[in-house]
Amino acid sequence: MIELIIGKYNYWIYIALMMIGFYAMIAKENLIKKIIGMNIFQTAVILFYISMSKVRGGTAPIEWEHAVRYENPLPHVLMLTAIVVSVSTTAVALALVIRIYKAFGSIEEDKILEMKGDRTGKPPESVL
Amino acid sequence: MISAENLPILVIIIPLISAIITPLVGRIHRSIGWLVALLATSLSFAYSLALIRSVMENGPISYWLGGWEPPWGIEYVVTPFNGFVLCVVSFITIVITLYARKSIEQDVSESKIPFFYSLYLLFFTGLMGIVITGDIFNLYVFIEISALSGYALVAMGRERDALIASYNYLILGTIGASFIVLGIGYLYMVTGTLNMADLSARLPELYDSTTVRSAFAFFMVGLSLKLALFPFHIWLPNVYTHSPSTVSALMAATSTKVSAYVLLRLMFTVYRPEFVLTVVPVTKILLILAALAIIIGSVIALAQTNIKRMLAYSSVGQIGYIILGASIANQTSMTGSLMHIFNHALMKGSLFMVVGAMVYRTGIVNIEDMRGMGKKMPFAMAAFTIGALSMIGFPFTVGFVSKWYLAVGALKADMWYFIPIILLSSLLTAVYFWRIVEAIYFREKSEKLAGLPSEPAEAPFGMTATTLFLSLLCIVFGIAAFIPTKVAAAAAKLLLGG
Amino acid sequence: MKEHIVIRTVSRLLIPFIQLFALYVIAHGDISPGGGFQGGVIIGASVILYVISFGMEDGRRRVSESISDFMNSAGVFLFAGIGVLCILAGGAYLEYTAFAGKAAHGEHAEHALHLASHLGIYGIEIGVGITVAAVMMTIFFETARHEDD
Amino acid sequence: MEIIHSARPLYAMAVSAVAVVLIGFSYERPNLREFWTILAAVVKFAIVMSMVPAVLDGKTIEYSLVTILPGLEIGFKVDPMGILFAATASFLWILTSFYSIGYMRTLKEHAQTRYFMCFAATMTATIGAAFAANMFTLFLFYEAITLCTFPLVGHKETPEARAGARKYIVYLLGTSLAFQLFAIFLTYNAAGTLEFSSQGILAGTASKTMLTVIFVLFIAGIAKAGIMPFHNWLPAAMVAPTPVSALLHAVAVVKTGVFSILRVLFFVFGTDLLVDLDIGTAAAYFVSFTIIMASFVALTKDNLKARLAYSTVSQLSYIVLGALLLTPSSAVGGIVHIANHAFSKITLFFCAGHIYAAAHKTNISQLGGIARRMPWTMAAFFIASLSMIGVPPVAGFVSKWYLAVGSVEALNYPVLVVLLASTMLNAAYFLPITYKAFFEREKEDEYHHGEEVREIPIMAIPLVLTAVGSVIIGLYPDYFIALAREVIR
Amino acid sequence: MMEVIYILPLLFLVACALTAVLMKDLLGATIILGAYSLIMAVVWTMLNAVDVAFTEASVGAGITTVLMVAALSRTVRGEYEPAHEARGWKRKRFSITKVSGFFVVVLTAAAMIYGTMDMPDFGDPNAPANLHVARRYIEESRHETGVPNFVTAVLASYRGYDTLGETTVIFTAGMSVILLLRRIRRE
Repeated sequence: MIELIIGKYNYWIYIALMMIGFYAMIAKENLIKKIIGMNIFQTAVILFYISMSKVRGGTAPIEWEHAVRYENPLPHVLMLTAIVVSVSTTAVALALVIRIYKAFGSIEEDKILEMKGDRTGKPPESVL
Repeated sequence: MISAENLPILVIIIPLISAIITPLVGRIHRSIGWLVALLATSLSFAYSLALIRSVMENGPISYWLGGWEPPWGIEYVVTPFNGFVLCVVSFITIVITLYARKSIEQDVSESKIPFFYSLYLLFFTGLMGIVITGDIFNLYVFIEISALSGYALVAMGRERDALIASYNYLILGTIGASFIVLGIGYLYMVTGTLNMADLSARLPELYDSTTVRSAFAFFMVGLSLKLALFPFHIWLPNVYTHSPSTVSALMAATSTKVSAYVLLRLMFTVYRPEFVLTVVPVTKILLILAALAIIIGSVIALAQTNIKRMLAYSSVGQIGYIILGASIANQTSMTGSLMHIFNHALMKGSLFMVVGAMVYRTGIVNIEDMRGMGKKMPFAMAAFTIGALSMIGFPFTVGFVSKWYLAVGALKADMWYFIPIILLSSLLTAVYFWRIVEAIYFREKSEKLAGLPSEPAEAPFGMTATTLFLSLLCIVFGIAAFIPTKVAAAAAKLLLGG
Repeated sequence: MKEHIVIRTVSRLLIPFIQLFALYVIAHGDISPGGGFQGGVIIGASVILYVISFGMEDGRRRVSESISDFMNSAGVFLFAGIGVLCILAGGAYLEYTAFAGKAAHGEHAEHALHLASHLGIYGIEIGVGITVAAVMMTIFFETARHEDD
Repeated sequence: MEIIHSARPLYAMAVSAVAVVLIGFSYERPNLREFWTILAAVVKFAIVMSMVPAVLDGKTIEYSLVTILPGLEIGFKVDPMGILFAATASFLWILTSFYSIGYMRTLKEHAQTRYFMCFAATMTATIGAAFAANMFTLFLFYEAITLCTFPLVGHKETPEARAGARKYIVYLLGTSLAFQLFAIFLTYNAAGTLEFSSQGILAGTASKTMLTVIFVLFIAGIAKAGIMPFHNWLPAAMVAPTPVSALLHAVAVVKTGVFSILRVLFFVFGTDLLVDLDIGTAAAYFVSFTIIMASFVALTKDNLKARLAYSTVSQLSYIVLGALLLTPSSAVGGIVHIANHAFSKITLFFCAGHIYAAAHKTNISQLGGIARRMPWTMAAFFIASLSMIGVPPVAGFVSKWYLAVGSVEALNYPVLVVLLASTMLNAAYFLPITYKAFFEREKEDEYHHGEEVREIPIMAIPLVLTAVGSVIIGLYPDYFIALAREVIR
Repeated sequence: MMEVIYILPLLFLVACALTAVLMKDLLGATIILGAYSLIMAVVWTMLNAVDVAFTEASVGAGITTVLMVAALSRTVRGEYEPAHEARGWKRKRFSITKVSGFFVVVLTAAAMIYGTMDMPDFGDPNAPANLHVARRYIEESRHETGVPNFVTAVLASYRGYDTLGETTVIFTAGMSVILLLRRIRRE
């Protein structure tokens, strides 16, 4: 049991982080908070991949004459993509939040849901 | 030069490059963006057809990107299974592109139209990339391309509620995608590979590993979110209701289908059929979920007053059909499931296009206001009637073909109890579509309609013609069902490891 | 913020160096950490820094909307185009070694292949850099825009 | 048995399909439009009749149109039973066309183009059902008939019409989707084919329980046959214009229902299997219940069309009963009754429509003395009601005779009692009408406008012809009986 | 000892994440998120993932924070307190979201912990992930592509197509933001 906990402590941390982010994404009412949660969530996944790439006694995956072992380069490559995806999603989400704030005057989900279907508001395009 | 062996990449790269140049060339004249989109989707469809023909004759095609042999590099694989989906997606997209031209002018301001078409093409590229790839991480990348472009497309809806729909779609879509990437990580961790064929070869000895199993659970949850399988469907009704008509049609006809494809691909070709059937009998859970989706989707659809929302809930039910056929997992039901991917794309595509045409001309989205519409827009409503009959599963329409396969498949598997479910949902579908058909033709015009000029007024030619075309295809392929069935049956055989 | 002379001066001094560093990062992606993406982000960040210290209008004067729009597309186009060139040169998509042509089988085969490979990799890194930089600017410009401008 | 491959059944179908298009395009010229209707009706009858000699020679005409999926084929096969039904329906269509024109023009109905288009479309589907070579094709046309007649039932577009039409579609579409389709799935799964065969296709393919389930599902799924408790759509459909009630709800639609049941009984199950299963008798009692109950309900109806509707419900069950008794004579009686009932019932409906068009009367209690103003009509009505009761020499007698003989052959005396009782009931609800029309005095205040009530030739002639027709088949039944014997041979 | 030093930033990460999620002031939460990213970059550097750390530092800590601050400047800064405004059933619904969210999270965490049981130990050089494809990249990439940075070799050559996809994702984001936020040109 102890080995299980010690041997994989990186993984436990990533699970904890991921759950914090996940919780914020589904249970927070504030739209920006959801985005913050989303960032934590996605970074946690990246942490998982990077932990996986770690090799005991390894060095950075750049050719080096003294190197005994290298870290696994593949997860690094994959996670570069994941970071890009993360920032892209964040950007789009923020753009949406700005539009929502203009259209509804709020970024609180429950307040917005109350207003939903109320067609008296200005159409979103016209406020730009 | 550009020879036949490069077909798999051309299918993807032509729309991709078109998407890249659209924002630039689109500025020259407002219809150029559309022309580029049309050209790209047409070429992509032509190449997909060439691919499927070659695959049916000569067997699967593997394309090594960068010239690296898999599993070192990324591989594109074309089999009857994904060739079929490629053709379906690209074909429907051409039709919707033709339709989009006028429709989108109402939803998107003129200076943004090139950007719209760029995202439209990116969405399409993403879907095609998802389908054709044989590498599991590449799959994720393309899922993100289509998802990101999808969010923006949905937000283009006319009402401000579209923004909320898009935002929720984004959050749930990201959760789904993150689960998928997590699953990929788990699989990579225990196998060391990302190539699907390689994974499939290495996984069987690891079936007992908790890592492999929980990876599977993550895939299921992630894809169910993308697929809007009950009870993960919550984002779908809002998205379909508030998107621009073109986008609703496109999404309903293609994106959930592609997600269903991915689910099947993972269940049956990355994991093997024996894993999902015996080792961890997920198909049992999926059967229940599918049955619930079919019934609950239909029941909720019954209660809707907004036509787009009704169609959306009906989609929730129809997705259940696809999953049902796949989970029964015999040759017949699997064929039915694959046929339903195609058939439902035709039916739902045409129905959403009808609604789009109606919104374009009259602005009506409430079922109550559709009374007497048959006199106002006779052609569009004819298309609606055909689509409705097809959804009900009337013989001579595509809807019947898939129901036939699903029912016979269920009987062959000794699961006769799914037939009452299928039939009950047909009945419910009949009720919620028929009340509209009746209102369209046999009731005096609604107040809203009476306020408009009384002479018949169809949507612009491009919209009406494509809508009618698609709905006529519902009949054509209801009769000539043997053409797509041949491919679907080959694909089903492949999936079940035969 | 426009009034802060210190910030303005420091930025004016720093930005060329930041951009130079970015170019270094892009160019040396093959031997050290970094590459097109990181370099692109740094270029984008330098422009953002400029905008923060000199204001949106000034920023837009330096990098106009049409330029950033053009760069958005140009970078990916370069990337995807290199892939197509590989096909035209007789290889698979993004198979850079196709550029080596006949030399791939000659005396200095490995050298030729490495050269072709480097050529392709530089090409795509530059493509990535351009797009990333442009998109970062675009996103910032669009997100930070205020009602009054 | 010799098989001829010919597209003639397809042509017989297609004639009216082409007419649908032509009628649709000539909506601005009523005369041309009606010309197409009549032309199509005549041509269709000619094509159907041209196939009769071959069929009487014991040949079958087959034509396979398209194979949708392996096992799902749209195919046509002309056999005696099919031709009997097709000939009856297509002949009556000619008369109904004239009658319709008179009816629609006299009443200046709206949406006449839609009316004639749907009418022609329904006839296409009816002929398709008559010539269907397999259960799938039959199901297809069965459903198509429901759809094509829906606009006809809801023709008036009033709230009642809509309610009636809704009931119509709910019953017919609902039962066929829920039960018939289910039965077809089960049949296909068990037998591996849906092709009709004179020996039946289900024998020995599944357990007895399963076969019984299939049987019950089929009977419940074919609601067009009007067997209780799925009969309610028929009275509801009486909101349609009378020619529709006449041709469709006395001939095409309901006969497609009983025709489908006969097809299922003889060609899917096969007589031997039914005897084996031993469900014929139970089902026969079940059907007998419909015969008696419907007659009782008919007694209580004052609305003429409603009474005719319940009479139809009752009479349809004769046909099913004949088949279920599983004796040669009863089967002949049942099959012949398809034609006999068609001629008589269409006459009755024609009369009802004529009375409505000419005198604007719908209820029996208003009919006092009307025979003096409309003698031909009421004479035809009298003849047709004799046929319903089963008095010689009118057509109904022939079928009832065979049914009675069959029930004796089957040693099934309760059924005999049912037949006798229903005859009494038929008499009880038909004869008073005639009595009222001929012998009672008309009430003065009935004719409030003081307008002259006269018979309208274009409507009167067809109904006289059908009445005469029913006498002729009553006198010379051999032709139909020969066909019926071919069926069960 | 080394491991303890390493564990500290990990715990700090958790603390930052919790604070960012719980903090009411959105601007503060954003800044803490930036700090979180920066620490994350440090952790990755310690794990020798230099390329990724570099990217995270510039993107996560830099660009994302800037973008969020920019977005906040156009919306509102604080998260409002539902307790003051919502009464009765609305209040209840609010807590239902939290409770059900909590259960979903616990369920997911359970699945993850279950999945972690059979994972190779952290840093195991003989883990399958390091043996199959990755080994070949390390051994052959210099020879095959001539690039000493393995990450670049894989990124640009072996999996160059993924990178095209990645660039496309960025491009898509750019197009999306333009479509969503760009002001309509008045002609």
